[in-house]
Amino acid sequence: MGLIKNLMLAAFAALALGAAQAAEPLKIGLVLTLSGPFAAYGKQVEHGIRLFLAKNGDTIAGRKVELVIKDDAPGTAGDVSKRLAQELVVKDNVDILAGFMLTPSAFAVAPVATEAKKPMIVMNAATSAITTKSNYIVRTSMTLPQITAPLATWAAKNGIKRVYTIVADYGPGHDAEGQFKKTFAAAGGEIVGEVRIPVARPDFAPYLQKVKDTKPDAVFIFVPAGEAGVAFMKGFQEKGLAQAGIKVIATGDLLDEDIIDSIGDSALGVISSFHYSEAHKSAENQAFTAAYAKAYPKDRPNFMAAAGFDGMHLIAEVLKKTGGSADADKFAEAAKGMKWESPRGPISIDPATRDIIQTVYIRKVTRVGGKLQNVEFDHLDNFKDPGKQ
Amino acid sequence: MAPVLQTRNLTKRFGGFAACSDVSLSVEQGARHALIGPNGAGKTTLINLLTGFLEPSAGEVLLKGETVTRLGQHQRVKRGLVRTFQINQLFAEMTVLESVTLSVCERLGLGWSWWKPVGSHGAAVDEAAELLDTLRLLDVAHEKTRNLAYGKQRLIEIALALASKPQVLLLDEPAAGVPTGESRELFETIGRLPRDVTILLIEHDMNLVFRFAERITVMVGGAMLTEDVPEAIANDRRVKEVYLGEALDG
Amino acid sequence: MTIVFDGLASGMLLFLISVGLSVTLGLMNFVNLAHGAFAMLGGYACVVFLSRFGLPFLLAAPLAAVVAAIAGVVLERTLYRRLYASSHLDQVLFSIGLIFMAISSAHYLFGAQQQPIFLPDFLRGQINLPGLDIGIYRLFLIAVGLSLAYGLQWMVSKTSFGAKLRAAVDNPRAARGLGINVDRIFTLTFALGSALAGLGGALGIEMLGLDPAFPVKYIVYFLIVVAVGGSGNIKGSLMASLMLGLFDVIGKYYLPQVGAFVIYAVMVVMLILKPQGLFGRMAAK
Amino acid sequence: MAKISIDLSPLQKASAWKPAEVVFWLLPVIAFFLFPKSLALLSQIAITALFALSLDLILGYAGIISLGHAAFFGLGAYAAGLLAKYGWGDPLLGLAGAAVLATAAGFISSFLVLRGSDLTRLMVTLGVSMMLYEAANKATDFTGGVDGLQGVEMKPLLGEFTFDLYGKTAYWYSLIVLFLMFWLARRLVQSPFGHSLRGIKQNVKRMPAIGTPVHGRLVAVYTIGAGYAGVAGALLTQTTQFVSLDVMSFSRSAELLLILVLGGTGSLYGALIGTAVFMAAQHYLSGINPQYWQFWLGAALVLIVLFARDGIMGFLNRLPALAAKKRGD
Repeated sequence: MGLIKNLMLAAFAALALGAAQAAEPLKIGLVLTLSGPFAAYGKQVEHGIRLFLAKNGDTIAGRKVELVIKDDAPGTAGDVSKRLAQELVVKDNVDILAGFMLTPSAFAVAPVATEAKKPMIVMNAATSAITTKSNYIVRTSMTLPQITAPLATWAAKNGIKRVYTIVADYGPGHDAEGQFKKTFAAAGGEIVGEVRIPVARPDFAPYLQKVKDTKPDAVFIFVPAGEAGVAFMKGFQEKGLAQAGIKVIATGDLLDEDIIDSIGDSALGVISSFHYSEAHKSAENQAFTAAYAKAYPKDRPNFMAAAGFDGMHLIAEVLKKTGGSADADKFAEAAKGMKWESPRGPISIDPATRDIIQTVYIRKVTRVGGKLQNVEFDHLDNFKDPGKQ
Repeated sequence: MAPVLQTRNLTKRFGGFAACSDVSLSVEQGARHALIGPNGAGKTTLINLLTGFLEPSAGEVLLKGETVTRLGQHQRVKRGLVRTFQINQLFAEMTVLESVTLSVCERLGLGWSWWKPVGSHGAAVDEAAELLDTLRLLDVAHEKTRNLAYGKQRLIEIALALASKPQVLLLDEPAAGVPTGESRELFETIGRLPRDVTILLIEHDMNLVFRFAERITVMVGGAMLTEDVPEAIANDRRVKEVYLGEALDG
Repeated sequence: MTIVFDGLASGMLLFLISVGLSVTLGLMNFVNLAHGAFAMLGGYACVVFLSRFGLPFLLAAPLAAVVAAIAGVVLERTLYRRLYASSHLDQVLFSIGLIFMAISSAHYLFGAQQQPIFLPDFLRGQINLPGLDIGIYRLFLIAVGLSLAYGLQWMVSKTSFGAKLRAAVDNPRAARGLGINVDRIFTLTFALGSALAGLGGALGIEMLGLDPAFPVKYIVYFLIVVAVGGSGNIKGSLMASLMLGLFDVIGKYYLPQVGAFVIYAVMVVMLILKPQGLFGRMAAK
Repeated sequence: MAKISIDLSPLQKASAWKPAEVVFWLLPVIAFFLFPKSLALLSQIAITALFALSLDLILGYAGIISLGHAAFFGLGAYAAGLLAKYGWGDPLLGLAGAAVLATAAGFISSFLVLRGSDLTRLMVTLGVSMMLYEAANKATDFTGGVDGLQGVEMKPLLGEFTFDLYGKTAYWYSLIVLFLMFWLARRLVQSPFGHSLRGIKQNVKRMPAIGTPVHGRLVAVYTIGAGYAGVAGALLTQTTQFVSLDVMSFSRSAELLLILVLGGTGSLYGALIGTAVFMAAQHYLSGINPQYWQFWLGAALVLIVLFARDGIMGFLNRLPALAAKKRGD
């Protein structure tokens, strides 16, 4: 049994290594989705993390950073994510758990963080309730209500009275639908129809036909970043909804930089709300996008890369504050209220919920220097997740 | 004596083609009854109808005076109506003893028993071994079926049926493909079966048929042509014509 | 009305992608679950032709079919033919293995993201009639689908290739005896099946998208079409595809809550009532 | 009765525990001490092994092809999860509940599945599992949908052992359940009932002719297999305290098929060894190169089908012969 022998050797090697290294490295266990349908998510977050380390050096508060990466493909199997997290804690002795692309993964791992007393940095999963599942969770991505509410307000103010909502049928989708309805109704708008569509393989034609027949002013759409967005925009264009005077308003997932080129020109003019755009104008973002283009010329940075980048930033800053300690209670305490300038703009960690507070931008797809970009034209500063109020 | 196996107007149509039409056959208790006829006469179809392998389009099958037309194959076996196949239907990966024990267990009603291993059902194994002994298969009891010579396999085909303790045994060309010397031996084995087993035999080799059978039914084109004792059949002009016709065709 | 048109169009797309499977499964009795991998290959080939070589779409799509056919021939010659005599289970396992390899290769070569595809202008947009909006690309799909269905039906039933194919399938040994080159017939048929998959994949990008997970995502749909239509029956596949497309689209229009459940239920019920498929070939032997 | 001179011991010995088997079952015990930090993985290997065992019963022994076996795994997982969520957090009770539900589902669906040819079965099992998947997906309030079922809180096992982070309780619990179920399965396949299943697989045409109610036997084994899968699903829920929709997915069914074929169908140990090798390889390979381990998995599968159809068990069984041949040279 060569395999067992190898495993044993590896185990001994790990033990020996652990003993030899006196200056304790900072081990960060990353649970990322790197294969399967959501492989692009893990890729982007990993890019963000590596860019931060490349820029700021791989030593944090005197401790050398070691990344231990686990692929929790398909990303929707909580049991896999949980097992990997358990292994990271028990076997790899990581100090910090980070990553978590999709809601099931974050939900499943939350009890591990609590029990093992490890800080858990959520770098993508966006269901509002995630941070309530463990006191050690800090989020550097976003929540759906946070992104959705400003859009609903903006829409109501800008002549959109009747809206049809389409959301993917899972946690974040429910969050987005609920928040949009609430905020939009409060601002005097009317929801004329709503539909929840499957997360996998949506064919939008029938839903869009129904939208067209209902004749709203706009259709609000939330789908997880990726193929669904492409399919929606194709359908939207093909069905001629724009010609029928129906606008698209969406969370930025629809138009993230990873896929906007696949959508093509039909994306032009679409209004969305989001927390990050490659086209955000700031020195931080210019440095970030330039470094990204250099390191990963085949890809474009998107909000997930930014969340990974900021997640590492958070870890670095917190450890500076705690003097290198990654103790979960100290970590969570130190993270509360932390503020910094991210590529996406100013962000901070809500002391009450450990969730992110950030500026939400209203953007419009425009061609900038040959590339389709989400150009920001309005913003709502320091916006908290309304999903937890 | 009442017939132990009987059919009434048994008919099987495949589309427009009647493979078996209006057959009313009677087999007496303890008979050594042969079913002959040229290729395509419907003999195997008849066996398939008798055993429930096929469902008849019309007509009835009676076993010991009771209708079994609607019963499944395994239920007819339970009532003592057992067959062998023209082409071996064996358990290639089992040993000979395992195969026969399987059949014995099924007859003893142990088929659903799931707790004790087969080897611990002593009575069943003993009975299987005994049967192998009578068929002179004991020396290959632990060989895998697929490793055996064809002649031996043909014997296992019969052993599997005998393990069900048939009251009526339907043998579908038991000697098919077996070399002459061995087929004689095979028929001697069949001949030694006790008289309380009624035998209905399909066979092409007329020498074997006339040596073995006490009564012969001739089928042609899916229907019964005639039925009589061997001597009468041998002299029947119509039977000669049928076989002559076949000989000319072939 | 529009909804019916859309249903027919998405059914036709389903037909385009599945008919190749109907050919390999029905005519060659090979359960090639990796059918979607050939479709994916066609899709990627089409994207490469379009974006790297700048070929027009109407040329790129048939070329994609050729690429898939060549891949089909190579794989048939080297691997598939070893399994013609194997059990269905072995064929299933083998083709699942191929799927995995195809997915990883696509991932390696093209990355995980969706591939963009841009149709020429004359295939975009809509014709608006009172009460009926006709998507031009959908109309195009219906036209292609119908002509393919007609062409295939004609080829199988009227040409000498078709006759030889049917002979080779029903009784390879006898066909060999008649001097038919059975091996070559099978290779050609497999190439045909792969080409159809490739074409379907190329034409399907617009509506189904294209990423490495493609072969798994739609596998169930291909199988449904073949199962309901009756394998090896081109007309059956067409009817089944159209029916499923209609059911699916109309179901989503009126009962979005129920989702994909309808399709699976239809399939199971169909299979139970008619195990041979709606238009199954009568047992030929 | 005449005494027959035949050695019946080969048949009787077949059911005795062999030394190699004892050694085999000592391995997981040794593994506990050798890899105390990999218990989470080891428990999931034990659970998946039980799941593979359930498929082996129906596919390996009775020859029923299924592409939707995850349906029962998923039912068991949700049953255990929901029981625990609504206050019946006792693990053994959950296990029993899951077993009952999955068994019942297996019994009912067997009548749909056991019709028709292999291909039809393939499609119907797939269809039934996809329907269940969709149902679980849509019943968000009940199952949590794609987000997974949360709030599964397990009581300590036997009121004594809590499920700890290191996975000690989880490991022993999974392992013991696996062993007991294996032991049962072992008895089952060696009994006359088990032999009749092998008979059905080897020659389905003959079985009715020796008096076997084939359909009844298949219904029985399909039902049992479903129950086994349900227990495996329940174990997964209880040891991870979470249910994701993925438990019912097509990929889980397909992966299981791979595992079983890798190990070798129709031998209980094949299912166990296949699982261990597959999951260890998955762990190891995806550790080296997470994106592309699938490629090698696919390649391995193609090679197995082409050249080593009887899997690892077949190879092990051929070893003595190969060794003898070598010595002979």
